Amino acid sequence: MLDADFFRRWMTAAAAAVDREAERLTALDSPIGDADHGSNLQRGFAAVVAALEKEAPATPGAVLQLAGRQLISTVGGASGPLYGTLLRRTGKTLGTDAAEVGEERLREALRAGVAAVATLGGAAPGDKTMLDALVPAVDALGESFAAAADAAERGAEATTPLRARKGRASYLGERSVGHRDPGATSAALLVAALAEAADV
Amino acid sequence: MLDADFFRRWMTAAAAAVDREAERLTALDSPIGDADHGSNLQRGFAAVVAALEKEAPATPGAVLQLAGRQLISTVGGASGPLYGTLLRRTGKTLGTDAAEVGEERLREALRAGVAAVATLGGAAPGDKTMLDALVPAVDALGESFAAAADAAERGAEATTPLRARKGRASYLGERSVGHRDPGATSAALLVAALAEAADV
Amino acid sequence: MRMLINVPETVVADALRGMAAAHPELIVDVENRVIVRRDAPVDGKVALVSGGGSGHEPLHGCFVGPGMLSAACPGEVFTSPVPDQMVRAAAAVDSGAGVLFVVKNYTGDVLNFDMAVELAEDEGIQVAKVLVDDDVAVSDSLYTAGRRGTGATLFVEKIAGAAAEEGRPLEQVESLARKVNDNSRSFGVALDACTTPAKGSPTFDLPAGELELGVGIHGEPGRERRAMMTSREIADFSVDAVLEDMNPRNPVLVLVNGMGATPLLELYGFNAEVQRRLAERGVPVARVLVGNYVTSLDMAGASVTLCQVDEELLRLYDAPVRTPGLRWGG
Amino acid sequence: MRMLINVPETVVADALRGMAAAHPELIVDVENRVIVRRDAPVDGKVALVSGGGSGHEPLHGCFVGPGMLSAACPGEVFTSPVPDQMVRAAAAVDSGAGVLFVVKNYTGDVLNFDMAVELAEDEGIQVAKVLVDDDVAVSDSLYTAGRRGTGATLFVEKIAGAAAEEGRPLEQVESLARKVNDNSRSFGVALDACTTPAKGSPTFDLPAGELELGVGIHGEPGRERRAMMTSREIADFSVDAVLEDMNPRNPVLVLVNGMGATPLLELYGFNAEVQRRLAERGVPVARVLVGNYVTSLDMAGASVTLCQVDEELLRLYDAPVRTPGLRWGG
Ligand SMILES: Nc1ncnc2c1ncn2[C@@H]1O[C@H](COP(=O)(O)OP(=O)(O)O)[C@@H](O)[C@H]1O
Ligand SMILES: Nc1ncnc2c1ncn2[C@@H]1O[C@H](COP(=O)(O)OP(=O)(O)O)[C@@H](O)[C@H]1O
Ligand SMILES: [Mg+2]
Ligand SMILES: [Mg+2]
Ligand SMILES: [Mg+2]
Ligand SMILES: [Mg+2]
Repeated sequence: MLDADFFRRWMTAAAAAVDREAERLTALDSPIGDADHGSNLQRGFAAVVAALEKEAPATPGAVLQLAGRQLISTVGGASGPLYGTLLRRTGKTLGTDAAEVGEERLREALRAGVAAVATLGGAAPGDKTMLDALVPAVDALGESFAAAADAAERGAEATTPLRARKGRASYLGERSVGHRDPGATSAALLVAALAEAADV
Repeated sequence: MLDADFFRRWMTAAAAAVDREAERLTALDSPIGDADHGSNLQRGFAAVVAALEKEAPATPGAVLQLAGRQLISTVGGASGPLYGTLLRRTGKTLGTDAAEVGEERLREALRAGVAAVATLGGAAPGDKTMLDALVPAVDALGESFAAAADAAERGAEATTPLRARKGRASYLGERSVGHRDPGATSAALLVAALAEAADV
Repeated sequence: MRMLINVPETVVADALRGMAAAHPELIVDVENRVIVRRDAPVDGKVALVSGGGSGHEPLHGCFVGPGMLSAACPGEVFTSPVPDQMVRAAAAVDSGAGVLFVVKNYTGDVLNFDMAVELAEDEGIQVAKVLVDDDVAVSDSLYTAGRRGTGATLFVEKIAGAAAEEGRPLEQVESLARKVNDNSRSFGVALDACTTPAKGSPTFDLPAGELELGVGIHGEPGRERRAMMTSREIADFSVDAVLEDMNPRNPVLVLVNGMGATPLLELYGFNAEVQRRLAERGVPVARVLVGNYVTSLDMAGASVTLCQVDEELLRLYDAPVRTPGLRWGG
Repeated sequence: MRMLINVPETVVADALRGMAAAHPELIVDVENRVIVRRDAPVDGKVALVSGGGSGHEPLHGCFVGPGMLSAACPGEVFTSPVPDQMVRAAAAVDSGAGVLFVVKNYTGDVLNFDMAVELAEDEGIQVAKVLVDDDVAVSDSLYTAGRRGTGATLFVEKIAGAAAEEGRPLEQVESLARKVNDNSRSFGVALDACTTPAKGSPTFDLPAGELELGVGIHGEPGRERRAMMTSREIADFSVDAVLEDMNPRNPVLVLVNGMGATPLLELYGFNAEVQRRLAERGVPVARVLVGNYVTSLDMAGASVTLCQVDEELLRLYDAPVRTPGLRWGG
């Protein structure tokens, strides 16, 4: 069973990963975007970690809802509302009562969160967005956290040959081909952080 | 004896030299100035040649006065009024009546022209200006045109170690040391063109 | 890094402090990142709120004032602001007559403003929204996020701002704003990339002797890279690109907009070529605005925006405006 | 060459054609290179004429209009105009009340304007002249051409322009202009060189991570090169340099001026630091103006100008002005 502490560890690990990879994310956002993805998420996850420390929410759902709200309030850009919605909807699906949740329940909640991202952004897999990492990750989650992380990473890598159809990269048309999507890359970091939290 | 034709040849040779060396003059004006000396003189001497063709003044004095007026009306910057005054005063000293002038008379007229430049700009030899080429050139003119050209060239070269006290280069203080003065360089071209006109 | 900054993290906050000192006629809330016209809310007046990533100044913050925006929400550099800012701005300027959000069509701006609409309505504020999407370099198709909002934003904010100042109700201000956007098209060219504080180096490498056609205002590359062109050729290309997408019979407002680092001297020269091309193409010109209005940090280049106007739109465009960035009339 | 131009030779003429199209309220004589306010000569009013090399826009051409200049004479890029232009301008705007030439202190400008004074007087026009020399980076000594004219030009033209608009006689307009100059000091910094059309490459090489302190507005290098500084440090250095040369007891006008390619976002941030330093140094501030006003093509950097004002100067500064580049009041 996964408790509030697990989800806090996830967020802390995500913040650390984003910190570590911020320059790379911004660099990826440069040829097909506006060179801010790394600093956007750095700012957001730092706020998440600070808020979690300050408010110490007691349940998994409360942790994720607070994290999602923080991302919405501090990131801006496309990724702020999208990642914010991902965590908030996942947390809402978990509810705020249960002190612990099972992996099966988390998988369902994440599926709902990813669906909310798709609805909000109107994107589908293959559009060269974070969904290209998130959707396969949720599918592989039935197997294991590590498998999900692998799937997300492979999904992110597979965005390179795609032509973007959503977000800023879509303005480039054919010129977006050959570049890895920054949001799919950060999504893979997020899933890897989940596996890291589970691995302790 | 030197006729109007001689002075027209001088101006044509000067225009050609300035055209040829325009980039170099602008480049010299870059570290210690504002990178326009070459294009300034190019514009000016092109106008001189065009005006001489159109108006075909009949005497040495008239040629130089027209040339000086053209420089004043088309060059701008520091060099426009200074070179314009040099030629205008030289021409005025020659007067507009004489169809031919001797070398001695030209030397005196040029001395008056150079003195007018010194008065107008308030500069003296050693201040790292066109005067560092013009003054020794007039002094050497008693010997020969070629000697004047040599003296001007040596004077221009000798501006390199000087610290500028007049014009734009003076703003740089010590940092003006080590750069050859663009105006002294163009003055040497002007004197060389005079020797060239005499050499035909 | 050749930037006049302290550290990238404080660029926006520093700028807001500097705006506060320069513009006593504005209330600049540095902490919450909201710029509000000092006399807001104005009784009975519809309020206009806009915002977007920073780095496009004078857009939007310097367009706050009588006759234009009621408030602006600056995000991080090239990053849409967050819903909290927009809700706070709406609450500060709403007189009860409602608020119009002017939103440039970028995924981030749209998502954040949409969230703000919901939140503001929860607080009992009547909100309408207009999307600006004038950039013909992007085709408005299933394969893109739709056309970007660029230079037309100025016309929308100016004209809708004048309508609001006249006391028109929200639906009218909204439909005028939409009409201005529908009547506007833009095309932009970059001669050099910009450098964002976060990245610290140019957002794209443009080899000497090449230029980017159809560029946006966020340092993103354009649709096409070509060998350097003259001002005349760029004007032909830009005007023709815009006219492929509109066919103005009425007179147009023309914005010849600098991207940031192109000298005004060059912009005026470019304007001469744009006007020549418009005349060749038979487009009647009502007004011409030349300058750095919708910028992209220190990007070199320019964009051309045309906005077809009828008598009413022209009257509203000419109406007095008093903001740090745009100012004319009574 | 990353310039939005046709060929270097036509840059100024092209810009003037573009200005003519954008500003019907001005008469732009492209051939003779004179920009005149459309209603000139204004009966009984002293006329203000300025000019200088192009590349500093909006200075001077965009400062022509009610409340500021009567006419401007643009030279080639960074090259003083020729006397013919100034005489033509003076003749076009003189109502009989006389003409004041506002001349930035550069050898070329001084020599050409001096010739113009003689020629204009020959034509029966009463002419006075004021030299602007505010740049503290240059010491005013026998070993220099004297201090350069930079940012203070805006204050001189604005305040003397307002005095002329009020109908003051030539001697008074002249002595006010001189007083504004005497009360003003500036200091400038470059983060990157500019590229002139004629040269086609940067006028000096600034290695990454260095800056030029005490730079002029013609692409000339500064007095000193240093390792890159923060906005805060540059503000301290610039304000302190200015205050070494003046000790304002009265309130000052502050111009935080962009050199051309520095984004407005950064300029506002720099202004925050300038204001902090002025407060630390106990200098009372009356007005703050932030923007690209006295530029140097696409140079990156900024300058700070302080002008100490009494009640009269402040009133004249605040008086209405209606030009393409500066516009406020009534
Ligand atoms: N409509 C969308 N649906 C899902 N993800 C999207 C969408 N638009 C953009 N993204 C993701 O957001 C990432 C960019 O995030 P970020 O750089 O922070 O925002 P912005 O594009 O506003 O600068 C993209 O790489 C992409 O993965
Ligand atoms: N006061 C002066 N007296 C004599 N020559 C001068 C003076 N000031 C400048 N010069 C000359 O003018 C040259 C610069 O000419 P130019 O570049 O055309 O004008 P500007 O400095 O106005 O750009 C200098 O190299 C110098 O030789
Ligand atoms: Mg981005
Ligand atoms: Mg020069
Ligand atoms: Mg962004
Ligand atoms: Mg010059």
